[in-house]
Amino acid sequence: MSKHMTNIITGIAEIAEGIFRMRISSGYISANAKPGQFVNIKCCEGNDALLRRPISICSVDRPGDTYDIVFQKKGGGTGMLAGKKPGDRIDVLGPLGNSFDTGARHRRIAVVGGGIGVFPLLFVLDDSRAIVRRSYLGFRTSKLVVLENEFRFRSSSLEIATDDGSYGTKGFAPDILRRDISVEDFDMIYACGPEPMLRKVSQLAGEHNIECQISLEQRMGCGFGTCLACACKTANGEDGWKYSHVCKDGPVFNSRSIIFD
Amino acid sequence: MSKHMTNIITGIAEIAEGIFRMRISSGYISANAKPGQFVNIKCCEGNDALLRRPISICSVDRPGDTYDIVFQKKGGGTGMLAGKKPGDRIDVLGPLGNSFDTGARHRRIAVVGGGIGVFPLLFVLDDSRAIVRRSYLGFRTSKLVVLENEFRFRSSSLEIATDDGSYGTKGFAPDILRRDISVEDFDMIYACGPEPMLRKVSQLAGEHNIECQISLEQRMGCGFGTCLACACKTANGEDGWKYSHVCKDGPVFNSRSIIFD
Amino acid sequence: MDIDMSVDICGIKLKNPVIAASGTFGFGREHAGFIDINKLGGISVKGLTLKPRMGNRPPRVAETPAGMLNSVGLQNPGVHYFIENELPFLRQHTAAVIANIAGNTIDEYCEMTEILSDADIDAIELNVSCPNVREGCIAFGTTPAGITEITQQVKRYAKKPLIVKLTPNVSSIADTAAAAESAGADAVSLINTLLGMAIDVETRRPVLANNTGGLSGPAVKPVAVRMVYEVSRTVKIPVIGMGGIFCGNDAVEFMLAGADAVMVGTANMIYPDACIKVCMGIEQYVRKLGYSRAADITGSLEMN
Amino acid sequence: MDIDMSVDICGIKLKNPVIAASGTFGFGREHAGFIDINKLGGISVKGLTLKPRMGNRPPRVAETPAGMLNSVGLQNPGVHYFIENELPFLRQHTAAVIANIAGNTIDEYCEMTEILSDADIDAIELNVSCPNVREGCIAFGTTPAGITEITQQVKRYAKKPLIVKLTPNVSSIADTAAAAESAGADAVSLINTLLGMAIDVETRRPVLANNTGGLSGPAVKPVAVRMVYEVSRTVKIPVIGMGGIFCGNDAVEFMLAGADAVMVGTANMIYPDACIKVCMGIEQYVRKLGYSRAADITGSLEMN
Ligand SMILES: Cc1cc2nc3c(=O)[nH]c(=O)nc-3n(C[C@H](O)[C@H](O)[C@H](O)COP(=O)(O)OP(=O)(O)OC[C@H]3O[C@@H](n4cnc5c(N)ncnc54)[C@H](O)[C@@H]3O)c2cc1C
Ligand SMILES: Cc1cc2nc3c(=O)[nH]c(=O)nc-3n(C[C@H](O)[C@H](O)[C@H](O)COP(=O)(O)OP(=O)(O)OC[C@H]3O[C@@H](n4cnc5c(N)ncnc54)[C@H](O)[C@@H]3O)c2cc1C
Ligand SMILES: Cc1cc2nc3c(=O)[nH]c(=O)nc-3n(C[C@H](O)[C@H](O)[C@H](O)COP(=O)(O)O)c2cc1C
Ligand SMILES: Cc1cc2nc3c(=O)[nH]c(=O)nc-3n(C[C@H](O)[C@H](O)[C@H](O)COP(=O)(O)O)c2cc1C
Ligand code: FES
Ligand code: FES
Repeated sequence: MSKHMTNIITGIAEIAEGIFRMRISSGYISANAKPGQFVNIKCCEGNDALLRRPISICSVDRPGDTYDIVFQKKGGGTGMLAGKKPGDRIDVLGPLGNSFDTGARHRRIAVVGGGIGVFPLLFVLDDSRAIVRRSYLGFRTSKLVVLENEFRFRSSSLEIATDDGSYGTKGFAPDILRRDISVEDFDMIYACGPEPMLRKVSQLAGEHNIECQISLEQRMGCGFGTCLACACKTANGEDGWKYSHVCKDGPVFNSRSIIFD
Repeated sequence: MSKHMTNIITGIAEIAEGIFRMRISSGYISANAKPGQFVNIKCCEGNDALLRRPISICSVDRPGDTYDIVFQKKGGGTGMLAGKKPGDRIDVLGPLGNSFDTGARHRRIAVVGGGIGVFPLLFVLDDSRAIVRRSYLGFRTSKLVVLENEFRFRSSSLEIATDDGSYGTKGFAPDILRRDISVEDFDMIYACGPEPMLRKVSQLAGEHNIECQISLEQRMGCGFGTCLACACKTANGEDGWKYSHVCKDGPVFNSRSIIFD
Repeated sequence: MDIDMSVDICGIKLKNPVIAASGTFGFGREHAGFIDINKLGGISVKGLTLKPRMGNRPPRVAETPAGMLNSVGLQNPGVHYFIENELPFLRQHTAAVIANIAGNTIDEYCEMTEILSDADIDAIELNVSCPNVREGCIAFGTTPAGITEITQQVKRYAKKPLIVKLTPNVSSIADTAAAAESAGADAVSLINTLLGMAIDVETRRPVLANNTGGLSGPAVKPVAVRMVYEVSRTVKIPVIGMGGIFCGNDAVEFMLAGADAVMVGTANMIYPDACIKVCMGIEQYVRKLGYSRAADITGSLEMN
Repeated sequence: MDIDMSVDICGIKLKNPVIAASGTFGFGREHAGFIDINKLGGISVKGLTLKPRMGNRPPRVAETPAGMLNSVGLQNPGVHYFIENELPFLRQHTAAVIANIAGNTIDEYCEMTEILSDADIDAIELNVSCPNVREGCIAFGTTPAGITEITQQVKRYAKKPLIVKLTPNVSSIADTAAAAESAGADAVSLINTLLGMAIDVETRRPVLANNTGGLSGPAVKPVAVRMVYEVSRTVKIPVIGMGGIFCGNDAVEFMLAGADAVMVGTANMIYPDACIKVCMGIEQYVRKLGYSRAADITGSLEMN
């Protein structure tokens, strides 16, 4: 169950250009959050960022009663978040949404992330009990590469791609996945990132008949299912479709159920 | 001439319940400001306090290149100001408005202030070369009495009244002035405060034929004369009146020119 | 002293004057996870149509200065599904249930009214003011003649109090309110959203897939308060005011201006407990004034 | 590469598309103390009337969420004083001068137009949309018929380009814009302020002495952008867009939606250099897109 809380920030650091990691104190969230879930944050008290901003939970420290989020400073809301200091309070709804299935039956997993989509995947690796865990992360350019060590520690292997080749392999994470997918015999792929990436990963998974869970983004009004803003097209019966909602039915969907336009 | 500047806050302290004194660094304002003038402050970057907030200049430290303002935390705008820390920047227009005439010919002065109206009068005393300087300050209650020592140092005498009698004389500052006015032979009265107080002081000054300058307040749009929001009724010819503007023609007016409704 | 917070809106007894506005509270289930929805005066449910509706393409929401645009487009499971699957849940609670309905044709409005008149709801709110659907709906709401026609027709089928929800996108909302009143409306509610557009200068396209959307939130409050004032001077039937209410004092503005009750919309999406906070704020205000009933402040604005 | 920022609005050549909006820039004197007013495309002066006007009682301004209400009520020294005492100062500068006029009767509008046609101004802006005066003015602006009538009459006296300024307080601004166009307007400007009210819950009175006022500022931007889009699709004459423009990207939204030029209002009161910043922002945007002329972005919005 999600709650409406005031949480205290215990730490904040800029870990790459314009990308911030924030540690937030909350026994409730650290105890209850599951990988893939998010919090919805009121970034200021007034009306300047009126709506809450959804940010994935990147990791939890259960003994320490804290959770971490990582976010890119994009516009007004994340800009205000980036200006917060340890000790500041933030108004949070969470944990929200469904979660990645990290059940023990998944022994050989691939984790594919792009840009700000890599953050929730760290939590997947923390929770997964897979033996083979290959991570494929894509970034626009070397300056935006983040959490490399964190992913490395938790993975059997880590491949990094940058669009401009300034770090790791030049190209896109799904292309590296494509290379490995026929030999690795994955039983689950977890993916989060921009839509074109998710589309490619879903396609690859489909071709190789591998189960694949993807986490979607959509502009949100409420984040808890009441306003119906965050619609996404999902399969409905034979050839049909309907609108599901990212904040409540998602953000994690079986890749087969998503209809990319 | 007034300028549009970014100033740095060098100090802030709560000097009475909900009343803050802020020191702000600006060589330009400390050098050019005259008593009665004000600054118009953008209290936040966004739209939450959209309009600037006019605050009187309370004192200047010319060698130190700073000026002080004192303000009461009232609503959103002053609330944001109260939350500022030394080192923070604020966006300021100033110095604005006309000023009290503190010319050397005024030898025996009375200074009458009420509530937040007392703050600009400190600057009057700093600038005045009068020999007899009697100060009459009124506050709602003892907890709101501020700047007592500052006024005492600069005055020949200081009388404090509180509405509820919890400090000084019970009653209103103009009533104490009334007691002294017939014996003191003032050649100038400076007044700032709520309208009923200004009305009384103006009337007293008129009865005793003493020159009197009063500083008015009005809701402002711009603070520099362009929007015509801050209208106040002033005498215009025989029995006539017109709208003058507090931010440009004032805030200081000869008490005889003001028409109280 | 206990404040009597109850208000009577055309025969519907509300335990307090705070109603969740349609489209921002779903059918109450999500908010019930955060708050005790028994504490609300009423709930106006997500706009219902005769058949289930998909709604518009996403993105459906855009943030604007102190406001938001939405183009949800009346996504809902249809009136029958509502009665069978959502109403029973709502009826386990004590908040009045208002069925907000929208249609493509007058016949559809009439049919829904007939169906809902036999359901266990407290009132019907005629949404003739949704700017987000192509056919019908707002088309009926922008002229007094349109309002008269639809209200008269629907009224023939209504066995429940009929609230007509007015659009602010008109030259004179007093005229449309008066039309609703003479055509038999039992109350009016206002304002629905102002039609607006936000453009993403990077993509050079409107942010919303539907291009335009309805503006709500604090930004619209001064327009809404003015309209509630105009309408409450014009009609004798109860007036339900809304538009940017986030706290008790916001609601008090509407009540002073003449609203008998208020609806809270956008605020519910940001603060799940918004309705409860608004209600507490009204109570505090009434107590401070020394009144004993919330209804006493309605219309007590003094003009300058 | 140099960007050609100039735009041509019905024969008035502006060095850039940024015009100070009427009522927020006085007659330019105050801003000239802060900025070089030669850098502006144009200045629409404080609304003029035939005779000097006192304006409304104070308070005349109230802050609202991301906006403000004003009820200045056209305080001004009259058209004759303007021509003799203010225009010469403006004419020492290179910004185009637009005379914004308001009257109680059509005759007054006509008389002022006749007088101003012989003065050294660049255009006349017909303010038929001021919500703050009791007689005339907005009364002409709320119906297509009213707009047609006044525009036709005034046009007979106009030897300068005639811009009709439209009110947003209507059911269809496309209709009033079309009426202005067919009646001979050379351009339209929009939006004037939305009628609103703010209440002080402590005093239980409206904040403004005039009770209601005109809403402007960021809050109205989505409504204004939508209206500019609707109008620019409807008329062929140039469209000047305004409503909540504070930065270059705000102005770009209006231009993409179809505005040939923009006016900056409320922002001038808060940031004396607002017009200049807006202009720089537009230039930067045009440069980034690789265009050579600011006018190239007008109307280039792609709909979803
Ligand atoms: C389920 C979910 C999880 C997310 N997790 C993360 C994360 O862990 N780290 C991270 O950096 N970002 C994450 N995002 C994206 C993040 O929410 C946006 O970057 C953020 O809302 C931008 O706000 P802003 O005020 O800085 O930008 P602005 O562009 O000024 O925001 C304007 C409006 O658009 C919305 N918006 C803008 N971009 C997005 C987007 N990509 N997705 C949804 N709404 C958007 C905002 O919420 C706001 O309402 C997530 C989004 C979703 C939906
Ligand atoms: C020339 C001048 C000098 C002033 N000097 C001082 C000073 O030295 N110290 C001090 O504490 N206060 C001073 N004030 C009053 C101060 O400007 C207001 O208290 C302040 O604007 C309130 O802003 P807020 O956001 O906290 O309150 P809110 O009530 O939330 O403000 C809402 C709006 O009303 C306006 N407003 C509210 N009260 C006043 C008021 N009394 N006068 C003018 N506008 C008002 C605000 O500017 C704002 O636009 C002065 C006012 C004027 C006109
Ligand atoms: C996301 C969203 C969905 C809405 N859906 C409906 C609806 O289905 N029917 C309706 O009559 N009004 C609908 N509205 C309008 C609100 O009920 C209300 O009239 C409006 O938002 C103004 O109030 P507010 O500023 O408090 O939100 C919706 C508003 C929002 C924000
Ligand atoms: C204080 C003030 C005074 C105004 N006076 C006039 C006026 O005299 N004539 C006019 O046509 N518009 C007047 N307006 C309207 C503006 O020109 C403009 O249409 C409106 O404010 C919307 O733009 P903005 O949001 O950029 O302010 C005034 C606006 C304000 C805020
Ligand atoms: S954001 Fe409101 S339902 Fe998903
Ligand atoms: S506040 Fe704008 S003229 Fe005085």
